[in-house]
Amino acid sequence: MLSMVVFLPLAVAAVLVLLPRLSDSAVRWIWIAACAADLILVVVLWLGYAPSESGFSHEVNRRWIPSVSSGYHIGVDGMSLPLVALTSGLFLACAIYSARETRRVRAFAALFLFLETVCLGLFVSLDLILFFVFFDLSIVGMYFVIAGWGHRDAARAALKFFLYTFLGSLALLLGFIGLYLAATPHTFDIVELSRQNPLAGKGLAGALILLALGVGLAIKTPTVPFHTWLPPAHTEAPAAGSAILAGVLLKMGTYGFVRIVMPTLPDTWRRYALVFVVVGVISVIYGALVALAQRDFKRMIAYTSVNHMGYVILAVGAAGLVASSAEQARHLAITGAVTQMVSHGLITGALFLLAGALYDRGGTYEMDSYSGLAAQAPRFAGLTAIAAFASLGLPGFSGFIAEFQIFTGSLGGAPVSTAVAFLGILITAALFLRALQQMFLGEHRSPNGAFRDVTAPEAASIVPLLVLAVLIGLFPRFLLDVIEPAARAVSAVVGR
Amino acid sequence: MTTAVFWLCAVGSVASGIAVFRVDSMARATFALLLSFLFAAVPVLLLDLTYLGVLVVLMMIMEMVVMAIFMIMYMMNPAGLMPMTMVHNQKGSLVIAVGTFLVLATGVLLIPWPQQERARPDDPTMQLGEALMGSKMLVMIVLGLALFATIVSTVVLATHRGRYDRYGDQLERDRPDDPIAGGL
Amino acid sequence: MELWSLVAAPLLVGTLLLVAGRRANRIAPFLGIGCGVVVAALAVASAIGRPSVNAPMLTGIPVSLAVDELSAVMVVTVAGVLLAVLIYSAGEFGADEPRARFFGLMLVFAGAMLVTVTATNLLVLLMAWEVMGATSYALIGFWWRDEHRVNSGNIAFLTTRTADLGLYLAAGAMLAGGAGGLALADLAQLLPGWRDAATAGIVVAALGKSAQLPFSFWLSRAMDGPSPVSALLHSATMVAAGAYLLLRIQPTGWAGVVVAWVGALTALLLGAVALVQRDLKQVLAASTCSQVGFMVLAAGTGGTTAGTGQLVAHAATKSLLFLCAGAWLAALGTKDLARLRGAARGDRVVGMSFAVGALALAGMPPLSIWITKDAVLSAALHESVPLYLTGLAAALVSAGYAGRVLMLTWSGAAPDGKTLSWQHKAPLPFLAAGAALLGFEWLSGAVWWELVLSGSVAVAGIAVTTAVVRRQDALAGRGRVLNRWLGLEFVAQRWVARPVFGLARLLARFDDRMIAGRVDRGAAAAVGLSGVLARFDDRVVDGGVRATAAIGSTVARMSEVRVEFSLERLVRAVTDGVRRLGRLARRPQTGQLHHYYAQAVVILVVLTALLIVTGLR
Amino acid sequence: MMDENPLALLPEILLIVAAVFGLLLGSYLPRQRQWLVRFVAAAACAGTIIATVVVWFRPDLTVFGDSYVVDVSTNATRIAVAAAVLLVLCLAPGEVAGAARESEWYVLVLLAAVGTIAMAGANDLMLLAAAFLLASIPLYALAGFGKDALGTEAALKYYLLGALLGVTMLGGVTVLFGVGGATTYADLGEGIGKAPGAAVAVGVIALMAGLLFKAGAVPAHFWVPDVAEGARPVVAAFVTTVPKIGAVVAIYRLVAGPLSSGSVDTMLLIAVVAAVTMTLGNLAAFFQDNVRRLLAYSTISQVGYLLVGVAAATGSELARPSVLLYLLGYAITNVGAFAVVCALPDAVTLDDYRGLRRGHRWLALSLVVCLLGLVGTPPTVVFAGKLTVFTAGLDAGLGWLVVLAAVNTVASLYYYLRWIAPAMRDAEMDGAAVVRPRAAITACVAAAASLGLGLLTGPLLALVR
Amino acid sequence: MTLQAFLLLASALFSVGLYGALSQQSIVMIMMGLELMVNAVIVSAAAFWFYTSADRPDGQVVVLLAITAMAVEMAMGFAVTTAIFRARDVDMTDMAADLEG
Repeated sequence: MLSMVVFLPLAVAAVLVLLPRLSDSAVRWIWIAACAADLILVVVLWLGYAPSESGFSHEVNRRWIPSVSSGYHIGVDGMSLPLVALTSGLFLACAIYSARETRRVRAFAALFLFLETVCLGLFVSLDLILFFVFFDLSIVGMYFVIAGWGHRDAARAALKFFLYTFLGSLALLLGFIGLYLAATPHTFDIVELSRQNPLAGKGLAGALILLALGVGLAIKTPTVPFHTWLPPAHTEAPAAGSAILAGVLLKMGTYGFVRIVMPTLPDTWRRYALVFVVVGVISVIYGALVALAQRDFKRMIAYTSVNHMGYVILAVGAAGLVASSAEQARHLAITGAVTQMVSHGLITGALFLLAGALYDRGGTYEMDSYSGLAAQAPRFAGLTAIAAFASLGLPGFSGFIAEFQIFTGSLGGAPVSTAVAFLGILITAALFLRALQQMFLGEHRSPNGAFRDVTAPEAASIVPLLVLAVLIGLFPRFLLDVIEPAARAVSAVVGR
Repeated sequence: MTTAVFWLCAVGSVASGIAVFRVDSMARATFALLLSFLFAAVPVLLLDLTYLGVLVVLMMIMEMVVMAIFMIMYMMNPAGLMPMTMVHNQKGSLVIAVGTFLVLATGVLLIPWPQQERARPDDPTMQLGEALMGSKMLVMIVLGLALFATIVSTVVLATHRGRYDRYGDQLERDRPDDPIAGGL
Repeated sequence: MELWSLVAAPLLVGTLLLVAGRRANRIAPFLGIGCGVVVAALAVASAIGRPSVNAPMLTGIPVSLAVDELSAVMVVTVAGVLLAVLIYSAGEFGADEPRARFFGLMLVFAGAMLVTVTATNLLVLLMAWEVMGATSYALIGFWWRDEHRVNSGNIAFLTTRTADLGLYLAAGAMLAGGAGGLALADLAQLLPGWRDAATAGIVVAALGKSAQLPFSFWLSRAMDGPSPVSALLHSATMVAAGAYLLLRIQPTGWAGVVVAWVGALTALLLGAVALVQRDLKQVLAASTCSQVGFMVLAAGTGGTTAGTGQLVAHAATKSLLFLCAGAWLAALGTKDLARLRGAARGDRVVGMSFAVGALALAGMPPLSIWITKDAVLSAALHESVPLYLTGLAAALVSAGYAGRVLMLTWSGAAPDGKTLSWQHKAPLPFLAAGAALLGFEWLSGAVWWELVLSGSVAVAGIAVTTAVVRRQDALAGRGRVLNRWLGLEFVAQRWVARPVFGLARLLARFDDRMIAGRVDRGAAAAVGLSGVLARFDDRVVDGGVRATAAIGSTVARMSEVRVEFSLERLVRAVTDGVRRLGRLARRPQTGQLHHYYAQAVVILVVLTALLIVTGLR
Repeated sequence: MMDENPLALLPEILLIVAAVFGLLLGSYLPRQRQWLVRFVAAAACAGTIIATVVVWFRPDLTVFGDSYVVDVSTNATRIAVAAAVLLVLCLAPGEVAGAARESEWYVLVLLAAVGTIAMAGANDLMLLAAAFLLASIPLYALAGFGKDALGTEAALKYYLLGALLGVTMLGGVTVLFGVGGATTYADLGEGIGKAPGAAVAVGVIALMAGLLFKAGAVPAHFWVPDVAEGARPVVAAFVTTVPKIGAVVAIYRLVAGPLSSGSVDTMLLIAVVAAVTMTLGNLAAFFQDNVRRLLAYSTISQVGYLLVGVAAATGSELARPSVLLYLLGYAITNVGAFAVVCALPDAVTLDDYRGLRRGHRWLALSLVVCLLGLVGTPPTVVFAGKLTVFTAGLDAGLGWLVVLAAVNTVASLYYYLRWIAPAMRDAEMDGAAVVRPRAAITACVAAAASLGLGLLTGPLLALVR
Repeated sequence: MTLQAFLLLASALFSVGLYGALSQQSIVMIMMGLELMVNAVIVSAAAFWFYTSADRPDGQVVVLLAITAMAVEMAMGFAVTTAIFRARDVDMTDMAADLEG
């Protein structure tokens, strides 16, 4: 079942590539249908979610490379299931949104379906090698998306993206190998590794492995100072690519922290948690400040991603400061971190799609080129405003649920850092208000004269994302009920 | 006596070896080389390796003759006698060569070489023959193959007219069609 | 159930109206007023029934709402004022205006306020609190084509959100301090250090929301919204929320002292500000700060009942006054006091209502604020005499500005203007009645001499100012500092802007050395921009916020330019290095065989040496 | 003394017989029907694979007086070489069909293959040296097969470098024999243990000179780019792939066997060579515009990674399986990349590949798969190889080397992407009009095999364990 | 006569040969240098056999191997020289340097 969820898009992608004659519209419909089918499967999966004693549901464990104890081990738990759902949802949204894509539709669709498989596969992997395989393939897939369908400077940006993140992935690989060698018997199995806790008491080795994993994941996340690939990649990528990049791919980094680093290196994590707290806070403040200075709408959103991912790092770091934080606080922090991943995926995904719509009409992301768009495109303005407010953490949207948990859970462990991080939501508020004011309010002005309001496909792709964000913001239980047991498990491992 | 012979031949061998690169024509160089080999074969003979020593001598004579012919036939320097200096990077080469020699000589003199006197076979040639037919047979087989490969390779590289040039693409001619009789 | 409906009804209907947008313009007033009526009914029902509800939300932190004594008063007040304002608004906006948006926002705003006053834990409180802030932004910037109004909304939102950070801090501190459910009632039981942090956070948030010193200036800008918005914002909601929260948590110890003094000083100083404003709405805004100051004073001195009374009385009074001001604005097209001379003589309903409101505001016996304010002062006297005297002085000033507007609006001939619709006027008498009568509930337990004293102070204040302004409005524009809302710009410039300018210049110098060319010019431009901002914008009332924003973006630009650049430079240096190495790596491949030979042999010799050396070791 | 079962060498014998028979057959075939020889050669390769698979699980044995070992390494080499040769034979027609010496071309390929396998299986220094000759000499002829200016120059350089280093290797054999008292590895190991270190060091270096020449590693890598550019592409594919397999296995056998007991630090030697090789290869590839030179440098860097696994020979149990897996993956993927080059004979520079995707979708896809495979992107088999090699390296305590290898891998991405990016660009392809279909199919097959074997990593690793 | 003496001779021959291989331009002259180096191998192998392991045939086989290798290499050398001479009329390595970088 789970394998089907993961590989259905790939199968469809193969069909798309192999079928010789398909009109563009047929390709689009097949694409949307495949994504929808996958989403339905995920929903069924969610409804049937019943974690076994190991904490995982739909677990599959096949031998793959037994010589190095690596297997096709997949399963979902409370941490991966929401991300799986987010992934399939966001990909469906992108499929719908891309109905207007006219350049090489077939390849575009196949690439996105391939990426979907890769992303889903990563989130369900319970084996380091499997994780790495998907991690790397995601980079490859995204490279082609940016290079093939990006804006003017796309080739450079794509190259930068690839080199940076590939470097990160190799650091990750080294860390994985270190974990493998530390375990007795050697294994790449995440569940087994977290059971063994192989590096307990091995100070330097643990620190080195943590360094490798930390750098690898931090580049992907990205945190300051490894974030420099992000703005060009986002600026040059096509809208759907940006949405996936920010919405799903960035989560791979943070997900790696909660799925791999914390359970397998609890002692080391505790010892160096403060480092992550500080990095998180710096990312929060730095990302927000730099975003504030942007004049380019898409770049601005890209930098807010740095800010938002900073919260996640802050939370997981603070959860490691076990001595000074209560059990409940740790739960909250980790739950908040996972919630933030989902929330950021939805909201930033929507924002990037909106940015795409903006570019589509005005041909530029420069905010100064627009003014008073609310007059001509009230729905577009309304959607952007909702997304912006959701992104700045207004209660009633998912971002608040996530950030509140993060702040509340982290303050006990890292009071000063968390208090500094509060400033992040203030700066974010300022920058979004400024952006809204610049582009939508005041006298009307836009580069190409008339400014069309949102089209049906755009609305169909963006609105559901925001609706979900509101749903989570108001009735988070359906999500938190899934996340919390898993967060508790991680918290228990880190706290032991 | 043997010591004297050895040192004489050794010095002669090295000297004529050096001469190879000092004389000013290829033909002379060839003969200097031959001389060096002949000198070097004597010490081998001194080591009871009659068969191999003779083999070296015979091989070298053949080879040098071939080389001389080769040069005279193919090279721009028909007689192989015209003065010539065709060297490059002489200083560097000299440094490297001298350096190598110093390293090797130091090693030769300083290293405590294993000096176990083992029982010498009565007939070294017999020993060699048995080895070739026994434990080292595979070496010889592979060497044989290498020779086979050499034949094929040299033919491929050196001849510019193959069977299809001589007998036609379908090998239909009874007699080869050669510009010069003999197939070259 | 009624509690759920109470908070859900305005939120749902409001959201519905917002989503529907233009299509709902026609039915919006009916839906809005209908909803207002339902809410009022439910509010009364809840006030009587005192329900409490619970639903799970986060780990160990539920959504819990309850109506207790304090909340009961609040919900009824909020519902009442909301209804009045909604009825008034029906007259204010024509069918061609975005009424759906207006009514939707108003309902959502009121719903958030209702949640705020019924919340029993910090999570719910914070959610509602922030939603209130955001909707206030949308309401203040309602006429979004005007950049100035949007700016005002921004400032209001950002200022209050800055203060809101205190609530985030409080939430974290409560959790860390042992109150897992974040229940407000548990505040006192926290571990000592965390208790102080949580209290401090809540106090800051409350002071920000209720526009106390030093956050007062946002309220001035909030006057850019439509009049009904001001009426709602400045009476029973928003600013009242801060006071309510302080009354709810009853700060003690150092917090009590701080809160009490902030309240008293705000009451006094912002009263003085109100005294010299030229604009009616600005007078009312400053007076709001001042009056809320009394509530805060009450909260700081343990006078919860008194503070509540003041809140309710002020809510009725101030909504009435704003609606009157709005009515005049609609009728006469101005809110400038100089041009409003005699306005009260025009439409008698409005004029009389305004007079009642102004007198109540002045603390004129036997009107409501006379009684409630006296209760507050009495509580202050329990704490300390200086506090009491400060409060008394503030009361005198209140009487002064109220007398001034009263005198100005009633003297002179009535100007000509449009006639007002019945919706404009309908709520006014009811509110006037409330302003006059609501105080008696709090009469019991008052000390007679205090009542007499404050009553005479009010009379004296009115008498003095009416005398001063009868002929000519001598107070208008007096005192640069007061006129500019206490010259907060000076404070901002001295303590915020100037140090950061130093930092900016430092960074700029640093940049000069680090970066050349284009980036340099960019940095210089940024510095220049901040300079311009500092010189001119800081003069205006919201200088502090503007300067902070400018500094923020300057610092942001700097940090981006510098750090991004140096990171980029690092990366570029690495690439350049690799590039050079790449060229170098091809150098050995000369094509000359003897070079290959020599290199191979040399490397082999080196390797031999390496092996021998490592072997010897 | 001959207690041997010649059938143990059946795979090699098949190739030899095919070579001899092919030469004879070729002499009687019309020019256009020489494909029969190719068929014979292919059949021999297939036979070799089958004969190897059949005996795979037989216990290790040594033949001809301990001079040759048939174990997992040898068997894996047989299969990798035979598979690579098969792929090369598929590529060949476009280049050599109808040539006057077509039959001889196949014969030489087969002989070189035998030599390569013999190097891998050699358990005796002399056999190693003899196999070196057998593996080298046909390649000189192949390099100069076209007899054009560049081809003969390539052959000349290849030959002269090979001759010098071959002689050096002979010197090394002699020195090691002198201090070790024997040439079979087993006896040599004993002798070396007591021998003076400096002499062993000289001998080892001299011996390694020849082996590194075959592997194309620093300091004997100079021939690789020149031959890859000068020779025909199909020859380049062969010489940059097949000999390396035998050389790396031979080095591994030496390092893990006799040299491990000596007083010299061979692990360090190999590690240093690996580090320099991969770095130099990558750096030099950075700004290559000629695709063949670029691939040549890439093969140099690949040898560097392979040597990481070899360096771990004594430190990790995973070393041998990892090296063998990597070799197999490398062979297939590298031939695949060259196959793309062969398929587009007119495309010489990176720029000529601009817009390849539009005209030749599958070829472009194969190119991407093969190049990313060479980077070590999952799920190709080279990824599995790299992963296990890195693991072995870390396990053996060569952390610095593994980190360097990882950094190098990232750097290598740059030049592979320099090739991929124009190929995937949406432009009209003007560089190369001619496409050789058979080579294109071979490229696709190799790419598919690279992916497929990647998924079969588990069973493969279990087999070579 | 000792082993050292023979090895010294071999070293000298090897170095001379190396010098030749490095310094000569003409392909044939380089080959001569290589032959001198092989010569050194022959001498040293014979000496090693005689002085250290005369009871085993390995040394002799090494000598034989060296002789064969020399022959094979020389044959190839001539072939390659012929080929390049035909193709571009050069017999010097310096003139064959088109492949570089």
